[in-house]
Amino acid sequence: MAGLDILLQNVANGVLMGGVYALIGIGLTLVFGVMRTINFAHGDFVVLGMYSAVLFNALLGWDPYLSLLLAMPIGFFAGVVVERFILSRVVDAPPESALLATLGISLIIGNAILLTFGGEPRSVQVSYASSTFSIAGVNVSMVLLLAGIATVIMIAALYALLNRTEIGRAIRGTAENRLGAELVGIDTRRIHSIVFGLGVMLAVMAGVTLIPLLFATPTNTGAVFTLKAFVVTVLGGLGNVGAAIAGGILLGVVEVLGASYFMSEYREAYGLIAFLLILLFRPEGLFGRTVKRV
Amino acid sequence: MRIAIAAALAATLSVIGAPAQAQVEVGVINSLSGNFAAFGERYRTGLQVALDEINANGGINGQQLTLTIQDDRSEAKSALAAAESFASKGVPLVIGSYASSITGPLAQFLTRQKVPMIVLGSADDSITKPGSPWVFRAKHNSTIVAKTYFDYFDHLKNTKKDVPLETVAMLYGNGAWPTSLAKEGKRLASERGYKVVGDQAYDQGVTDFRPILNRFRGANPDILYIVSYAEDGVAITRQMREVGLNAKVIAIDTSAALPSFVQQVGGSANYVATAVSWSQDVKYPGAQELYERLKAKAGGEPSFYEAEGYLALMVAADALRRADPKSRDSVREALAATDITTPVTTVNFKSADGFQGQNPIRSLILQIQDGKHVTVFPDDLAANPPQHPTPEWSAR
Amino acid sequence: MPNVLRADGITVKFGGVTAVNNVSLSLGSGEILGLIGPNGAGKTTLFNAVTGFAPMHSGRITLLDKDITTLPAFKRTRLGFGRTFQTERPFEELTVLENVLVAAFLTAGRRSEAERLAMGVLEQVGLADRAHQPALDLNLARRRRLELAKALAVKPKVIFLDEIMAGLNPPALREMIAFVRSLSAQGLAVLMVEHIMEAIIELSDHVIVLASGEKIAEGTPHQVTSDERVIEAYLGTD
Amino acid sequence: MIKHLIGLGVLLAVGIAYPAIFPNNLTIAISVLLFAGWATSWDLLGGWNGQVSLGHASFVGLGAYFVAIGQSQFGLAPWWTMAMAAAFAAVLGYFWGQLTFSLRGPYFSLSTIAVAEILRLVAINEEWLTGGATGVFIATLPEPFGIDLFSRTAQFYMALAFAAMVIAIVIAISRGRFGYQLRAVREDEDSAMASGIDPTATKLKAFMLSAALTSIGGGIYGIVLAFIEPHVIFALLLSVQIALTAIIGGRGTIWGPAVGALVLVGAGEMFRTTFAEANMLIYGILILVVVLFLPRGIVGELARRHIRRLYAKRAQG
Repeated sequence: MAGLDILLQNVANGVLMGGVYALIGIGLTLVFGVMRTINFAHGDFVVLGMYSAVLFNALLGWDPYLSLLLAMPIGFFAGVVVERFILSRVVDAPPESALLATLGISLIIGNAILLTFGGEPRSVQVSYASSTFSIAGVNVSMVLLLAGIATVIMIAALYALLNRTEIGRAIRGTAENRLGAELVGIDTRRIHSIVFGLGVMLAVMAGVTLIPLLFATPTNTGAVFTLKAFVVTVLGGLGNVGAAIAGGILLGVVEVLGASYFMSEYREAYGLIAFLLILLFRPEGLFGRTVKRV
Repeated sequence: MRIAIAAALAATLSVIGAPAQAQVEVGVINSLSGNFAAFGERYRTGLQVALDEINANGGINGQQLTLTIQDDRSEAKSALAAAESFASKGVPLVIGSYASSITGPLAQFLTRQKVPMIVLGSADDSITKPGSPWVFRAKHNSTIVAKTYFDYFDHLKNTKKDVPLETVAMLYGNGAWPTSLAKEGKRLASERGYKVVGDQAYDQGVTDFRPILNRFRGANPDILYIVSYAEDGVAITRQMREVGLNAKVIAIDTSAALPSFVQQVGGSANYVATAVSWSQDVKYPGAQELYERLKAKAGGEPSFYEAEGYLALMVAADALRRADPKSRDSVREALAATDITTPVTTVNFKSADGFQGQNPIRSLILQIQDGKHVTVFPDDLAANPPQHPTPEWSAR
Repeated sequence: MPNVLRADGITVKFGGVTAVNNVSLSLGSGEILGLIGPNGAGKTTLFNAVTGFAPMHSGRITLLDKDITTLPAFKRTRLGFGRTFQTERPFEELTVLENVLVAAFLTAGRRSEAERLAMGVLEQVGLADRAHQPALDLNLARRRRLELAKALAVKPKVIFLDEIMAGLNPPALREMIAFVRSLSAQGLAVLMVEHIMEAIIELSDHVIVLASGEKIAEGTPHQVTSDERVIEAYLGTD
Repeated sequence: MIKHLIGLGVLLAVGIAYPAIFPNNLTIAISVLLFAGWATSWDLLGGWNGQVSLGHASFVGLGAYFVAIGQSQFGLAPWWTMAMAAAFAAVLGYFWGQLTFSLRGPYFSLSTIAVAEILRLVAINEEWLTGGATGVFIATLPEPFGIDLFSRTAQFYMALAFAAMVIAIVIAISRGRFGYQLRAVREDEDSAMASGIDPTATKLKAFMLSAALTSIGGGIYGIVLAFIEPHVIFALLLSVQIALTAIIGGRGTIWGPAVGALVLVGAGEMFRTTFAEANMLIYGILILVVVLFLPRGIVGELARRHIRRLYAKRAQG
């Protein structure tokens, strides 16, 4: 392959990986935007989604994408329950309480999976796992593309929800100013539950979508995804849902190009360096609203 | 899937065996929770199978053998706390653990406490090189495994002279085991006249290997020498097919040896080679029967990890029979004089080439053939000949 | 009176908006300067610019003939500025005494010395009996006094009071007015932003009126309250 | 003040007697003391100064590596290398803080994760610097006054000295000017500036001191393990555990982090030997319980109740 072809291929792969990262990141950014809580269990919810796909596949022989139908509502419900019984009780405590609570939840999820499924890495084998098709000499992975499409659909749906519905307005109002929202009669506790439910649902969905491509382990994988989600959301702008796509793609491209043309062992560092630079020079993220530095 | 929560809660200090009459207690430090729990489970199965066999055959000179297994949470400080409790409890020897980051500190501590130790899972050279008079390892190490891979490559080259094997690309995780296996591999490659045309490391947790695999594709290597973590070999193999990275020999260490690998990668797993210390079809007496017992205990497909757990306890029992279990010195001496044959391997601790207390075990190369792990090398132990060369992805 | 504080041509811009445009002021020791104007006139912005809490676009500030234009807020404090915040900002997790200790440590080297200074200031503002109460639990009037205590504990030469009278009931207001007068009697230069005209008229030696960021009038309280532009500014735009 | 000094005395007295009473439970006690020291060091920055770092494993790793490489490559005794590690950690903390202290709240915490992860990757990949992924052994140590530093008893006393030193430093700081500067900056930076405090300088000092102290504990940890691997000692998980210990115990309190270490390490050890595979699950539940019922941490909650009671009494009397 000529240099330019390879570059195109790499950029394409970076963009597609970016879709994956964005998918992992949206739930986190939504939750942060509204609840101002950094959810350390986010990656574990992604892993929970992966295991749900593994379970449906093993028990019912379902294709992962089919199991979305069940996994997403369950994820939403689980999120609402976690918010109601745990996070809502620390919302007025010092900010580190929510962080700690999500750390505790992370430990509980990971180890509950470990006890149920054992520590062996899991994945779901589908016929299209390695399928590709080629556009203008660039190979495109089928699973990555599906994940990318899922990301776009999800963000479009979320965007519509936030901007076109009553509940969306209430969510935005709560994100903007919780006290103000309460003054105009919005039940912000209910909104928090819904938002966390949505966040978990998105995480679960990301997990289900990615399992044909990746693999899951009970305790390792969650932390990796949580870290990726942090990077994606900060790159795009914490709390800005649409920008998660931009953040994801930026991360994907930076990582892939770094690993392709520089040292691959520093792959994880490229994203983190971009993350730091953005934090320092544009803490609102590439596309976020201006964060008050005070 | 097992609902293990209740069982685990009940298993306060998993003391196994009847505590009725005089007994000999062996301490085990194993990773049952945390990142290495997948291996810990397998080792425990193997240990239990060995324990049943030993006690059915009269225990240790008529005394029951019991195991006290302590979890190390996959971290060194817990392992050290467990080791201290074993050392003070007077157990004649300790078996442990999986990761080198845990086993290394354990070996140091037990040596200073003068407690004989049998390595359970760690394969890092550094555990027995320079080693100590108190530390024994019946299983393989990085030097042995890397050598086995290159012996296998040489073997393929010599048997099919029309398929040239000259270049090798290496992909490995940045953990201790993958790094040391890659290091030794690079040394052997230059020693034996292979040209390293790709050399890339990655951090644990990476899920996208396409940039590296694409780089390799440009270099067009004859051999892919990949040392992965347990979980990511699946993604590596799927993506290898996806980007169309072809090689005549594909070796993937660690993850390809797990039974789940075949299940999760499907047809793309065929032709992949991996080094192990034991396999059910190896031509050792009793291997098949051991496989059946391991399978029954595990409730699933066993791997060489179970066998290594079994091996560690068999070695311990043999030494205890020949020693006074009350005297650690005598146990150590008995261990040093070990000379047994098990269905897993023969054990005979040596001190050579800078190693100490290391069993010069013969590693095996398994190849996945039609969705099954098959021993293909060394020749005299092989069940089938290797399928070679690996066809291109487009032709499969 | 010799100038303690001089600010010349202060201009503050936020984005494209000019919040304060070319305002100058000067203040001598023992003098009380009142800063008034309708809401949004830029009083607090000017205040923040002079004390170093808001970035200035242009202008020059001197304290006792020393140029402090580019110094950060905390250095201005060290040179002799004390200030209160419009919405009180006690260190909520600390007790009343500890709040003042923080400021007292600026000049006091030892704990005992700092404590003596802090207790003295608390006596002065009438909070000594609350010294060990968590600051979070104070009511509004006492929070105001705590703000004052914190500002005084740095031993300032100029004290900036940002609407410390607002919301006080009549007896509390009288007390506060008397207290501010006692400060100037001790030789402190006082710059106060205030909405309560009663206090301004009673206390100020000199008044500056701001509207839309511009200085529209300056003089004795009597002069400015009869100034037509001032009346228009208050009645017309606000 | 007197109370705290008595507390310190009790800690030292119990500590000095401990190895004679429990000679077979030293490893776990060393863990408690190291975590007490690390969490107390972390708390100088995270609790007293309000800057929640999730990157303190970097300093633990730094200390451990200085001691291990100093010993194995250059034959330097651990006390020298610990001093060097502390100095280096302070310098690292200075630059790290310069880089990230413009960020507030969660942004600062996230930036510390990023910096620490980058340092972890450097430690793993730069073999010339750290010996690389395969780790470093400490095979020999000097024997000052004939003391075997490899013995658990000697290591226990080192850890005790470390924890006591850090707590003593915090006691000294808490009553003085610096202690109030730290808290003022935590509560309100503008208000702190109005009191003449330079917030950035205060945060930098806190970070440097916190980093230096943490690295000394890291050096002791290196000796205890005698074998260190970069991906374990620079792990995010360790950073999180250190922060967790301080927060569970009570941020910004003198004894909170130490109590947190006792509770978390103690509970972890108890669960490990009692619940086998389920131990980490129970540990997670414990964390949730503390967060839900003691939001200010164990000591934080007690202290608050104590102050309220005291004040109520005075108001009555």
